[in-house]
Amino acid sequence: MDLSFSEQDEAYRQKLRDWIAGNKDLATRTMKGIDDKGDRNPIQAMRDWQRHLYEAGYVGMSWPKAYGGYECSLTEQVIVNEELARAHLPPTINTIGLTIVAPTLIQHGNEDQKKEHLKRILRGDDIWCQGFSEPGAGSDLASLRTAAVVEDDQFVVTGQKVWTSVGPIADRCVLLVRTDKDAPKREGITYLLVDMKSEGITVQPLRNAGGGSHFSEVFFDEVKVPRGNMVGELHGGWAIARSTLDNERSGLSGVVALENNFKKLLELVEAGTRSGKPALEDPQTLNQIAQYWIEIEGLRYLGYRTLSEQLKGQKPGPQASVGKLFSSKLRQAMAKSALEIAGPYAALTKKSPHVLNRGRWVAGFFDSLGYSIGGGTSEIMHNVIAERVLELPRSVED
Amino acid sequence: MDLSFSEQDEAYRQKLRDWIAGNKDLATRTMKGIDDKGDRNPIQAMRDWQRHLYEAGYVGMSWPKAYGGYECSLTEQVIVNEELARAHLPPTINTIGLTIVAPTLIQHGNEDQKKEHLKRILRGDDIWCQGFSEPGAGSDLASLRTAAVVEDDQFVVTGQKVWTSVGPIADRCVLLVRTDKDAPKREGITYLLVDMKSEGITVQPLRNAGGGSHFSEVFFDEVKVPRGNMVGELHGGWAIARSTLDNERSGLSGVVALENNFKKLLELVEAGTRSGKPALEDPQTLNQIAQYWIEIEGLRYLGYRTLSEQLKGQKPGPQASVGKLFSSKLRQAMAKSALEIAGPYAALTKKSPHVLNRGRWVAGFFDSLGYSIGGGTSEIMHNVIAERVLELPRSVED
Amino acid sequence: MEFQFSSDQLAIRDAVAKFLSEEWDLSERRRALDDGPVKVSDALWQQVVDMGWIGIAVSEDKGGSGLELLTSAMLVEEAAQVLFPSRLCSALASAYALDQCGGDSMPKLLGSHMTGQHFVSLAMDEANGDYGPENNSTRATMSGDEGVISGQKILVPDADVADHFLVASRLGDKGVLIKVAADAPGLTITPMERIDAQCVSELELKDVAFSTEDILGDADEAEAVLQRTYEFWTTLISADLLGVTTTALQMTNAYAKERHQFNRPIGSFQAVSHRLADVKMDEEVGRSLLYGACLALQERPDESSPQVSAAKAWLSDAATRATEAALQLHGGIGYTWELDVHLLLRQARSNAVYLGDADYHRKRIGAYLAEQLKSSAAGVSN
Amino acid sequence: MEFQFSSDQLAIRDAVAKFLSEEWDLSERRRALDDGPVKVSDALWQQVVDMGWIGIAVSEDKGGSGLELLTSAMLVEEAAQVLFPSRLCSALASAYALDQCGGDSMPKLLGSHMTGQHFVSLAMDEANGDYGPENNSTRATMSGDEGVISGQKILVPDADVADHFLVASRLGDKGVLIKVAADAPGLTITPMERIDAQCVSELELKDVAFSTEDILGDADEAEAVLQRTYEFWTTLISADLLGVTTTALQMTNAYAKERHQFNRPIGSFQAVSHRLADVKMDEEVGRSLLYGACLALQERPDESSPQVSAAKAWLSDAATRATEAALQLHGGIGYTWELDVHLLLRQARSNAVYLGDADYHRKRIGAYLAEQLKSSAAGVSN
Repeated sequence: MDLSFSEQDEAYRQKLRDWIAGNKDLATRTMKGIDDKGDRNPIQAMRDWQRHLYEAGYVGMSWPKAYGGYECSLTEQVIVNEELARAHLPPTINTIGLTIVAPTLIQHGNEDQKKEHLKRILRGDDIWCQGFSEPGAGSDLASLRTAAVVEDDQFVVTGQKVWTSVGPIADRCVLLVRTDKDAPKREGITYLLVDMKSEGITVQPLRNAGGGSHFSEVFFDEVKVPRGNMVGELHGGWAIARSTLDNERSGLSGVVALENNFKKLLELVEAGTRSGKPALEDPQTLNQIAQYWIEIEGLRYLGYRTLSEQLKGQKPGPQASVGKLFSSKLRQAMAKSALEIAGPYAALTKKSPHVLNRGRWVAGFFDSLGYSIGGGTSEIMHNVIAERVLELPRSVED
Repeated sequence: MDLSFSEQDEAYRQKLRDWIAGNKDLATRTMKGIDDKGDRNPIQAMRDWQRHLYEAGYVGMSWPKAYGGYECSLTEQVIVNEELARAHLPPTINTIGLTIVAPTLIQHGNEDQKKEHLKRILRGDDIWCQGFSEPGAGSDLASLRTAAVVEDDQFVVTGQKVWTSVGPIADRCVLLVRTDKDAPKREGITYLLVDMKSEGITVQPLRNAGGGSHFSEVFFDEVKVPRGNMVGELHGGWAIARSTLDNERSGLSGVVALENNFKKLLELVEAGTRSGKPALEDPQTLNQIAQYWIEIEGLRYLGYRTLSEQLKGQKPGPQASVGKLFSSKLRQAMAKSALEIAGPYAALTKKSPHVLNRGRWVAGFFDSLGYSIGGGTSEIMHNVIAERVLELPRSVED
Repeated sequence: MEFQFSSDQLAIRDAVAKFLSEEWDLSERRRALDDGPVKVSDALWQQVVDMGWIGIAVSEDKGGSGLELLTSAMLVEEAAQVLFPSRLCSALASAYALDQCGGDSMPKLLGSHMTGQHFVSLAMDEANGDYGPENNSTRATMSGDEGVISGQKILVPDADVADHFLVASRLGDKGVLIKVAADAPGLTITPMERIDAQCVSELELKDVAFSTEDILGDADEAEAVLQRTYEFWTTLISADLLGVTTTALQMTNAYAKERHQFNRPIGSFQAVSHRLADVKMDEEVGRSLLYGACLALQERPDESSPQVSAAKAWLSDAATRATEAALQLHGGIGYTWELDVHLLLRQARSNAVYLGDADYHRKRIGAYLAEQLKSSAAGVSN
Repeated sequence: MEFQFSSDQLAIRDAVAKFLSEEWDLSERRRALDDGPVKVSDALWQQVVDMGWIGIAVSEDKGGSGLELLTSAMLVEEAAQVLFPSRLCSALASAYALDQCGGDSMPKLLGSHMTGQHFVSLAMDEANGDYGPENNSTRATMSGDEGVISGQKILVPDADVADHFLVASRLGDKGVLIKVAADAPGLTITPMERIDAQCVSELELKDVAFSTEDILGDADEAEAVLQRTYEFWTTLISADLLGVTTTALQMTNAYAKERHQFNRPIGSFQAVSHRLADVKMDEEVGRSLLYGACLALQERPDESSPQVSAAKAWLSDAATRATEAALQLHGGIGYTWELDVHLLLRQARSNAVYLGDADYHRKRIGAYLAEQLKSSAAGVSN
């Protein structure tokens, strides 16, 4: 057993750290929304940031060189994930393009589609959004009803999608549509690539429970999509979408995020009081904090185990749902503890002059509640573990 | 709102207390297993005890006078339940006869059956056991397979029952048998009264996880039961059994038992240590103890609410399952806390010279685990609350 | 024996529910999250006053209806079910405090508070890292019949409409409530924004003057008046938490019957139905504890702390669980701004840490149990 | 990077599993509950010894196999899956302790311990109301090269076969392990009956004599030897808890597929399947933490406490939850004597409070985190 990195890997890490150190100003400028031209244009600034990261070799690391990737080792990818998360750098804006669209195109797209889109995804030239969920089709995704009629050499799409991140700024969209109403629900779905500038598309921001608008609703009114934008076969979209849903990551970068969260919580404990005494002297608080530390350690080592398997060439299985389920629970518990420690100040908004840490904890609490819903509810994750890991009979029939 | 008892009720309570005080010797003798004749015969001693209680007016309180009951008010019944539980008197041995068989006969029996059995149940002359559960029919009770064939004027019963309390000492048994294999499962069940001395009955003690043998298995091999021992109609037994399952009590005597348990736990806390300090100074322990106190208070007031409704003539509904589910959880939590406070001694058997309180806590722990299984598992209780209180659609189809 | 609502109470409850459903729109709370604290319009408040709600527990000789305290809790629970603002709670709590005072000025103030001419609010919570009046650090000092108060109070409700505050302060070795005018020199009021959009403020008191007659209760009663008022107000907050719990359960239960996924109503999945059954259990136990607290307050107000704390601790947890379950079981739609679930959650979380969180109230019970043990009392309760 | 079993380790694991399934019948444990502590027969123990299990982690120059500590944990986990007695744990732990000693006599004792001629056990837990060697109150005093130990140890394993005990004692301001012969004058051994029928005893030491060379480790190493041995033994107990968790999950999972109620396998009800999913999560996290503890022990034994405590705290809770879920989900049949579920539960509960319960180990981590904060270390871990 060995968690150490090779000398070569450590050298790679050092090079990356040097790059990060050398680009602090760029990162700061990006976070202020200043783009390469020096204009205040937050979206463009984020596109520029992704392009710089890509050009430095830190985006598309696992992709084939033929499509602009770097074919790096898995260890190098882990190093990059860890270091970027630790350094609190701006994220890549085109997350959906990078983690959902590109792997799908690499696996299922035709040569034209790969050539047209992959490089642009890497460089942040096109920002992608995802049109899967619908108001009536949440956990039961396959019951979606947005319909596409085939007319000559194009699809005509009408319907509504919801929970679409980056909707208002997206250039393109991966869309699931129903092309055969009479087939069993999984056999009448087609996977399309849609230009968001097409006529008939309306994007409406969707406010969430915390008051933010990270998501949007997207309405399609007889939107025309060329037949060449279909991925895979007609009516064959479900299996393609499913393969992307399975495309889970080792989760180690998620652990770094939790660790950063935990550090903030520790600072709160250090400064806070319980029962009129320093919270750090309260056995109950310490017990709880220790439990979170344990759970983050557990997730980290779980990540290492998954990574070890991947290094041996095994595909990460549905075990990844264990990490998803566990970390959303942990995230919620930590957010709640923070509010408890904040005491009577716990219930203030970020607009209040008295709020702690500029509302980070309240915002974090509302965010944490979304983690057990988005990307598969905790109930669905339980089903996945039960059915696909434990191989229990299905509790949900279609 | 008023929890006080009327003067008349308080006088009744005083009379009862006087009776208890005047019968301390009798209670002690009973607990030592000495019967009325002065012989050591624990079973007979318990029968005698029940008869004395009955003759004093404290058994069969709600029953019609025509069948030997006293037709007392509900408040008087509550007073008796509370006082008997507080005084740690021996229980009535014929619990199943009193709480399951008699209410069934009063509601569904014919006049002959009532005359033959009710008075004997009250006096403890006949001890009854219950033959409902089977190895293959636990939560799904209606799938039972013990079969009875009708031959002339009798049933011939063959099959096996399990989880039968007081099996080895019972005189009679209420038995559910399948009389029609082809009917839907709830429509082919018949309710019989069986003499346990009948030929073909074998009773085998069943050891539980804690090592005790409170239960037994009962085997029926072509046991002949006269047709006159059928309650209600042929194939009509399920509804009869179901009505008894619903016959829940207000649960206030259960609260007294939990309170007694809690007092013992407090004594343990008073004597115990956590982290090398008196457990009473450990905030975590106090927090937990406070929570149990809260929950017992909650159950007690819940009991008062149910009682108030009953006093107004409303039937206690499936809400009683709330009490069952809640108290089994509480019982388990308290047993676990006791073990935690017992620290390294927590894992010793009652045979060990070092065990705390003569093994009460370990035994209590194993007992507590049975509470969420026996009399309807907690899973079934959740179903009952969901389906019958919240009126949600059924999760279990037959 | 009667441990439930009387038929009179049920009639009041139905009337209250009907009135609120007609006159109050809970989506007002959503708007207030953007546009500042939620308010009851003057006209609506006058209706509330005219119906006699504020004096419902005030003794009859002081112009109230003299109904038992359970009725007040029932009122608050109904109001919370539709997220009517907390102003009702503070109005009832300050009426309760004033009702315990003799003399001339307090009954007079109570009278005008009940008719809506004045509004009296209360200031108890502090930012000193602990809860409860016994831990207050606001200090009053006196010389002769005159004195000054200094300190800081937080989460003081309804400063937008209050012309007086009853301020919990230490005076010598006692805790007391002292009446302070909203425009008193030395008093600074700063709004705080609570996540449920209720109007709460910080009061900064710098040598704010008062005289003997501003202290609620006679010398030998003043500490009890503070403590009882704290217990009563806390119980009303518990009632508020119960109301929120009830609505969360009802909303989610209805949704679970109606929403279909995988060709079945989601309420037929045990992951949903069993969690709702747990919420139902939480609610039933919470309701029972609330009635217990009301009864204790009614019958032995100075020994009611354990029952009051039991209700507050349980309902703080229960309302949090119920509203989180509501959000989770509604799935994506429950996480939207437009659905009312987050409004319930915001109120539950705000009140869960108001006037003592669950841990504080369990600590009070723990201290009570330890005390019981020390005095080697045989009985745990009763 | 490799954070899982190597192919060599997998081969060992399979061989161990095969051997145990052929040679050990876990229902022996049920019999022992009635007839006294469970024993490994001399013949079977000799086989275990002959396969080299005891020296698996002992350095090669002392006659062991020198395999990494994870291998020992793997061995214990496999043994626990079939409820093989704890004797394997104590044998491995005392071998680990002896392996760290130079000189002449300890390596010699280690040699005969590894070949089965002698059996060395360990005595750590005490009845003083707290856990951990730092809280031990057994005292050793010396004058010159000779000394005496007095104190009381509880839950000492395998006194039926041990001819020596390594006794954790305070010597001056240090904690040390001191070797004591089972027949030493002043030592009284009383059996204790544990609910899982394992052989444990109380040791009463009254001025039991020892000399310098009975102390494990040189003067500057002795305290570290005690602490490391405690960490290692604790980790083995964690491995035992993991094995029990795994078996409980496997048994219940199999039953949930096979048992039908309401015309469906019970595993298709979410009340069953989601609880099993939680147990699976518990197990996966526990396994990860155990590997982390092994790695920490291997690479930095004197700084391994946080990782060791993380595994023990988590697995104490996880094994309890897993075995209770097993009992509940098996329903009535799970509550019978004849089913193995209660045997697993008994072992889980026994080991959950052995060498520190979950709260004690979280307390250690809490102290570590507070220390980290004090030394204003920027990094939380790594």
